[in-house]
Amino acid sequence: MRREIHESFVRRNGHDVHGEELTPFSQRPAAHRPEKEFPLERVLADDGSADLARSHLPQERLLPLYRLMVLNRALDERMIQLQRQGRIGFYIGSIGEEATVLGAAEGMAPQDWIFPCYREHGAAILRGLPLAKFLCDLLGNAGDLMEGHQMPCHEAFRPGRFASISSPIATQIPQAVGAGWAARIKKDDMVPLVYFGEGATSANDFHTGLNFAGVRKVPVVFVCRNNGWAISVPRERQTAAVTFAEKALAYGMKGERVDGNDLLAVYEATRLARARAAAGEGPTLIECVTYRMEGHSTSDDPRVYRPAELVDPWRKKDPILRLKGHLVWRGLLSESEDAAIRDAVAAEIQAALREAEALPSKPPLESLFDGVYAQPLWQQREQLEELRSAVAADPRVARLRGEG
Amino acid sequence: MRREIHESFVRRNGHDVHGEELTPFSQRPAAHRPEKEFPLERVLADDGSADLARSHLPQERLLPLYRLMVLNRALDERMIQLQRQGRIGFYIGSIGEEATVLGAAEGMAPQDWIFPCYREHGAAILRGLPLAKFLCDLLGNAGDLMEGHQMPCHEAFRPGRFASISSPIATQIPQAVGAGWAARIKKDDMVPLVYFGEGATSANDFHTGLNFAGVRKVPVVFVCRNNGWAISVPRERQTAAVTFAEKALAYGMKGERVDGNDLLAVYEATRLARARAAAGEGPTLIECVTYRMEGHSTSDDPRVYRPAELVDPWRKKDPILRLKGHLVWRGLLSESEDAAIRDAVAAEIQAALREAEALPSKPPLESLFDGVYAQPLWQQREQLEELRSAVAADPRVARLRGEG
Amino acid sequence: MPVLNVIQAVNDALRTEMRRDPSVVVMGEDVGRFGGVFRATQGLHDEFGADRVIDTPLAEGGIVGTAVGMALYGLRPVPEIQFADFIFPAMDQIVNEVAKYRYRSGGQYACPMVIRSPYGGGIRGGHYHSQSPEAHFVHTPGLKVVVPSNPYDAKGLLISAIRDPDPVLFFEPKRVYRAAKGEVPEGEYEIPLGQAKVTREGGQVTVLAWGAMWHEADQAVREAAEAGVDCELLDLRSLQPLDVEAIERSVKKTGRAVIVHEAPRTCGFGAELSALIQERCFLSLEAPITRVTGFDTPFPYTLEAEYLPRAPRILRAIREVAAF
Amino acid sequence: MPVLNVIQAVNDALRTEMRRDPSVVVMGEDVGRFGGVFRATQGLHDEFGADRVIDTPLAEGGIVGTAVGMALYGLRPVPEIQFADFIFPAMDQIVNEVAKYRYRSGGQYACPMVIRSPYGGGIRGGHYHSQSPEAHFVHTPGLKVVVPSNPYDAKGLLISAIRDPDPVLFFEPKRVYRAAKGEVPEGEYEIPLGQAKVTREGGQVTVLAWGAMWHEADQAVREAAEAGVDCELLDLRSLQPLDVEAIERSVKKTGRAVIVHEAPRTCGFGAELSALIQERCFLSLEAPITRVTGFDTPFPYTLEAEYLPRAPRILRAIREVAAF
Ligand SMILES: Cc1ncc(C[n+]2csc(CCOP(=O)(O)OP(=O)(O)O)c2C)c(N)n1
Ligand SMILES: Cc1ncc(C[n+]2csc(CCOP(=O)(O)OP(=O)(O)O)c2C)c(N)n1
Ligand SMILES: [Mg+2]
Ligand SMILES: [Mg+2]
Repeated sequence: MRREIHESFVRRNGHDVHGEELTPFSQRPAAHRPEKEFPLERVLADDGSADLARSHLPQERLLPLYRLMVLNRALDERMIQLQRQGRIGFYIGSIGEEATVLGAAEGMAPQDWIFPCYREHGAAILRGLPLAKFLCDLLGNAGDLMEGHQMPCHEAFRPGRFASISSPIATQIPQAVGAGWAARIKKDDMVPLVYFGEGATSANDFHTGLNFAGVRKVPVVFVCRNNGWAISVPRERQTAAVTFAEKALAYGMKGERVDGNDLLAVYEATRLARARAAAGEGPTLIECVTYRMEGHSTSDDPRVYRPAELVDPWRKKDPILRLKGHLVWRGLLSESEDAAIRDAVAAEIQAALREAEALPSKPPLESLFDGVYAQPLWQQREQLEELRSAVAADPRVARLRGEG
Repeated sequence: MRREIHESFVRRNGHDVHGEELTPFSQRPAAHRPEKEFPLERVLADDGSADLARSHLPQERLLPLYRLMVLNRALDERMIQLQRQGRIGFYIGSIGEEATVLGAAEGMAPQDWIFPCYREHGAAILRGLPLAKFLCDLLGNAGDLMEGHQMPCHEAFRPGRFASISSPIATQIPQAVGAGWAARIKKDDMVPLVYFGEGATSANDFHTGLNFAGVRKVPVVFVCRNNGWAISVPRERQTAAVTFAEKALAYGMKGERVDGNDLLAVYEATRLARARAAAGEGPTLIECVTYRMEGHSTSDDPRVYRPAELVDPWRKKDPILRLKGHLVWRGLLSESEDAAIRDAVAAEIQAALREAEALPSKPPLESLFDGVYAQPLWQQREQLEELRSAVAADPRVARLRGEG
Repeated sequence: MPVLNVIQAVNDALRTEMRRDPSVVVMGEDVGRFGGVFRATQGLHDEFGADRVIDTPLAEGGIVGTAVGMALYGLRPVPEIQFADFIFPAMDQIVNEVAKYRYRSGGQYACPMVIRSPYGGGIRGGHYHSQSPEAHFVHTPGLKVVVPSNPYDAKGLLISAIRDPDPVLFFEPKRVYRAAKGEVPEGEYEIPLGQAKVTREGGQVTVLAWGAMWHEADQAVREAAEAGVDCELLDLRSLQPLDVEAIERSVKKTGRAVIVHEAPRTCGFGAELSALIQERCFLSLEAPITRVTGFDTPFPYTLEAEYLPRAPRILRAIREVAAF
Repeated sequence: MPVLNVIQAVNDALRTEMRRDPSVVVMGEDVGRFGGVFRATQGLHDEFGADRVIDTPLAEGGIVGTAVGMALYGLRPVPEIQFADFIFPAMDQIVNEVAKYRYRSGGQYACPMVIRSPYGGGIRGGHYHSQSPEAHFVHTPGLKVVVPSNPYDAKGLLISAIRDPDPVLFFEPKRVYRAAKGEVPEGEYEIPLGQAKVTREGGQVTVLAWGAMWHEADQAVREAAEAGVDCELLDLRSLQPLDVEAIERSVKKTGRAVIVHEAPRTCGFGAELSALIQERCFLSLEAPITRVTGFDTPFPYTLEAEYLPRAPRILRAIREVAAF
C-alpha cells in the first residue's frame, strides 16, 4: 500500500504545479544568461555611422561635447606632464574614458546633482567649473575652492551641483541615493548621477547604496565606469559575475550595459535611465565598458602588472576618434576644424595655467582650521594661535624638508 | 550621399551581429525571471509523501533528526518560559525554522565548520554540545564555556567545530569564506556552512563575503534563513529582489531556493552544495524560505508590527508536523512513539536544567580579564587587583542595584 | 510640567523638531511602524508618514551614507543606530565622510545630521549591546559628541543638536532610558552644546561624569558628603564641544579630580580630560587625577556589575584622592 | 649586514616568516602580482604563489573578515590595508570580531593576525592618505598596536607580531618608508612587543615618540642639546602592549615629559600617555606634560608642513617644558 502511494506520488510530484517536469536538484541548468540579458549596446558603428533613430542627443550638442572631450584629453596629458615636472603633486585623469564621463553627465538634466568618483573632471567642466579654478585645486594654492584641504583632483563645485570628491572608494554611492531620496521627499525634479569604477562594486557602499535605492525605487542613476582595472587588479579578480550590469538584479533594479567609448550610447542609456527615475520607475545601474589607457594615476606604473598587448586593441576604440568619425560622417567636422579645436583647447589650458600659477602658492595659515566646524571650537582657536606663534618663532615650521 | 549611407547603415545596424533585431534602448524587456530560475524546491508534499528519488537523507537519520527538531522546539519553548520567570536574561530561538537549521547542518560533513547566526542552537546540539553546557551559557554561570563573557545564546563549541556567535549581523559570512579558503590552501576536505537571516543580506559583510567566495570559487555553503522578518522589518523592505537566491547571480555563484520547512529539501540542497564546493565548483547561496513564528527574541513583542493573519497560514506548514507526516507516511513513527519522544525530550531538558542551575551563578572574578589577550597585559593585571580590592572593601561592587 | 523619562524626552524632542521643521527626517532599522526597539520614535510614523520616518534595510553604513546625501541636499536627517555597538559598519561614512565633508569641500557643502544611538551597559547586554564608543568620535575632528544624563537635558540637547550646523553623535544612556525621570517643559527649548552643568557644588574634589555614569557619580558624591568629603560634580553633557572652562574653574578650586566613564580606560575620553586638566591646572593639582572606568576588556555579561564603575568604586577613588 | 630601508625590511620580514611558517599568508589589494602599491610584498607572489599571496577584491571589510576565518582555521594571515585611512570599512570586523573573538568564545577560538598598514603624513597625501588612526585601536581591548620607526625595528617587530598569539595592528611610517635606512640582520630575529627603546639618554626632559615622528623628535632633541637642554628620547615602538615602566622610569628621573604624535590631539594616544604619566609620576612632575601633535582638523594638503608636529615645534615645547 505504502509503495503504491509512493509511486503515485512520484508520478504526481514528478511535475510541478504548472505541469512542468521537475528535475533533480543537482541538474537544473542555469537559466540566467547575462550576455543575452545585458548585451553591449552601441549607437556608433566602427566606421562612424550610426542608427540615428537610436540617438537623441541634439545635433547642436555634438560639437561642444567633442570639444570637451578634446579638452579633457589635452588637460589630462598636460597635467601628467606638469606632475612629472613637479609643478603639481598628483594627477588622476580619464584618458580613454571621456565618452563615459561626458556622455553620462550630458544625459542628465541641469538641476541634477553629480556625485563623482575621481576621474570626472570633464563633468565638472561641463557643469561650469572654470579651468583656472580646477588648476588652483591641483596646485592647492590660494585660489583653490577647497582651500588646499584636499589632494589634487578632489574638487567640489557647488554652483555646478558637483559634489565633493573623496578618496575612499564607493562612499559617494549611498550619498547619491540619499540626495535622490531627499529630492523625492521635497518633490523636486532632481535625479542624481553617481559615477564609480568597477572596482567599487566590491565595496560595502556599492551594496548598501544600490540596495537602499532598489528597495525604495529612489530616483538615481548609477554609472559604473568599467575600465577593466582597479589599480593592478583586473576586473575578473573583482567579481565572478559575467557583467557588472547584472549586479542590478540583486537589487531588483534595471541594469544596462553599454559601450563606454561610444558617447551616443552612454548618453542614450543615461537619458533613459534619468527619465525612468524621474517617472518613479526606480534606479538603473549602467555599466559602461571602457578602458583605462594609462596608469591608475601619476603614482602608478602599469607596466609592472599589465602587458601592453592588453591595451593595444583599445587604441583604435578611442572614444574621441569614435566621435570624430561620426562627426565627419555627418559632415559636421573637417580636419582643419578639428585642428583648430585642438589649438584652441591647448591655448585655453595654457592661459588658465598662467592665471592659476600667478596666485600665491599657499592659502593663509588660518585656512588650516577653516571648516572643520561651522565655527571653530576652542581647540581650533587655540591651535591656530599655537601655530601662528610657532611659525613666528621659527619659520621652518612652515617649510617641508628640502624646501626653502 | 550621406543620407544613403545613413539609410544603408540603419538597415545594416538594425540587426546585431547575431542577426537578431535591435530594440531601442528603452524597450528591451527584462529577460530575467527569478520565479523560473529560482523555483521553490520541495521534497516533502503536504500530505507527508515524498519523491524518494529526490531525497538522499539516509533513512536511519530520519528519527534522530525528528527527535532533534522536537528537542529544539521544546527547548525554545522552555527557555522562553524561563526568561519570563527571570531565570535567564535573554533568549532567541528558532521556532518554525528547525528544518532549515537542522537540515542544513545535517547536509554537511562532520569535519565541516559551522558559522552560526544566533538561532542555530539545534545545530550546536547536533554537533554534540551537551544540553547542560548550553544551559550554562544561558545562565552565564560558572559552567559557561564562554566564562560569562557573552550574552545568552551566543555559544561557541570548538569540539563540534561550531564557531563563536556574535551579535553584529553578517560578520560571520566573510569569516566562513576565510575558513573555507584556508582549508583549500591547506588541502583539507572541509567546507564551511554559514547561516544568516534574510535581513543580513543587506549588510556589508554579506556582500564582501559572497563576492570574495564567488571570485575565487571558495568552498563554502551560504544558507540564508529567509524567515520573512528582520525584527519588525518585512522582507520586502529589505530588498527589491524577487528572491534572495537570485542575489547569487551578482557574485557569479549558484543560487538555490528551497522550502525551508521541508527538512528533506534543505538537506538535499545543502548536501549537493557541499559536494559541488568540495569538487571545486564553487560556493552556493541557498535561500531557505521559512517563517519566524514568534517574536524576534524575548525582548520583542511582534504584535506591535505584525498582524496575526500573516502568521496563521504558516502554522500548518510547521516543519515538525511536516516531517512527522512524512515519518507516518513511511511507517516510521506512530502517535505513541511520538508522545514518547516528546516526554523523553522534556525530561532531558529538565535534567540538564537541574544540572546547570546547580552550579555557582557567577564565574570567578578573574574570568573578567581572561582571554582579552592570550596573556593579560599589565593593564588587565592591575585592573584585576583594583577590582579585587574594591570588592573586598565594599561588596556592593559585585552586586547590581536591586540585587542582594 | 509633564514628567517624562529619557526615552519619552527623546521622542518629544524628535516630534517637536519634526513639527517645526519639515526638513527633519528620522531613519533607521525598525524606527518606522514599530517605533524603534526602544520606542524612541513611537508615534512618529503615524504623525509624519513613511517619507519622514523611514524604515531602512539592515545596513548602518547605508543609513549614514544615505543620510549624508539627504543632508547635502538640504534635509536634516536624524539617523538612529539601534545600538552604539553597531555603529562600526558605518565608521567609514562617519569618520571619512560626515566628519570631513565641510572641510574637504572648502565649505561649499556640509552635512549636518544627528546620529542617535543608545549606548552603555547595565542592561545585561553583553559586549554587543553595552559599548560606549564616544572616544572614537571625539578623536575625529568635524564631529560633535553629546551625551545627556536625564530627560530635561536629553530633550534640550537633542533639539540643539538637530539645529546645529555640524554633525552630532548623540549617545543616549539606555541604562536610564526609563529609570531617569524628570520634569520636561512642553514645546521647544534649547540647551546649548558645550556647556557642562555643575549639579553639585563643592570644594574638595571635582568629579566629572556624563550619561548613565552621572547617576553613579551622583550617588557617590552624596555618600562622600556623608563621609565628610565635599565634592563638586559636573555633568559634562557635551564632550565635543567641551566646556573646558567649567572644568578648569572647578579643578582650580578643588585641586583634585576624579573622572568617571564606562568605556575601557585606555584611550577613553577620560584620558583626554586628564591630559587637559593636567595641562591647564598643573599648579593647582594636589592629587593625581584619577580615572574610574570600565576595564580594558570587552564588556562582559555576567560580571557587568563588577565591570561598571559604579558608586562604590567612585567613592573609593574620591576618598583616595581627597586623602592624597 | 645589508642596509635596507623600511619597506625592504618589511618585505624581508614577510619573506622570512613565510619561508619559516607555511601558514603565513599575505592578502590585500594589489599585494599579489603587483607587489603592493608601496612594493612591500614585492617578489612574494613569485616565490610563494597565488595561494599565499592573495590579491583580493576592493573591500577592506572583506579582507579582514576573511582573514578572521583563515586565522580561526589555523592560517596566520597578514592582511594589508593599502592606506591606514582606508581601514574604516573594516572597523566592524576589527573592533567587534578580531578584538573580541578569543574573549567571547571563552578562549575556545582565537584569530591572531597582523593587519599591516602604511600610516601618517608628510607625503602630500591630503586627508585620505595621511591619517594616523592608532588611538582607535589602542582603545579597543584585545588588539595590539605596533609602530616601528626604522628598518631594524620594522623587521624584528613584524616577525614578533606575526608570531604573536594576539591580533596586531602594524602601522608602518610611510613617510620614512624609503628615507629611513639602516643595517638589518639577515634571517630571523625578534624584537619583543612592549619594549620601548631609549634612543638617547638624558636628564632634563623625557620625549616620547613613535613611527615617523621619532625622526622629528630625534632632530629636536639634538637641537635641544645644542641649546643646552638634555633630553631623553624614547621610541615607544609598541603602543599596546605599552612599556609603561620605561616611561615611568624616565619621567621619574627627568620630571618633565613631551609627547609627540601626528594624529589630532584630542583623544589621541598622547592623551593616554599624559594621563598615565600623571597617575604614576605625580610627585615627580616639575612641569606640565606637553603634547606636540597634529591639530584637531582633518589632515590638510597644502599646509601639511604646518600641520605635522615637526622638529621646530617639538623643540619649542621642550624648551618651554624645560624652562617651566
Ligand atoms: C576604501 C578604499 N580602499 C582602497 C583605496 C585605494 N584605491 C584607490 S583607487 C583604487 C582602485 C579603484 O578601482 P575602480 O573602482 O575600478 O576605479 P578606477 O580607478 O578604475 O576608475 C584603490 C584600490 C581607496 N581609495 N579606498
Ligand atoms: C550590525 C547590526 N545591526 C543591527 C543589529 C540589531 N539586530 C539584531 S537582529 C536584527 C534583525 C536580523 O534579521 P535577519 O538577518 O533576518 O535574522 P533573523 O533574526 O530574522 O533570523 C537586527 C536589526 C545587529 N545585531 N547588528
Ligand atoms: Mg576600474
Ligand atoms: Mg529574518
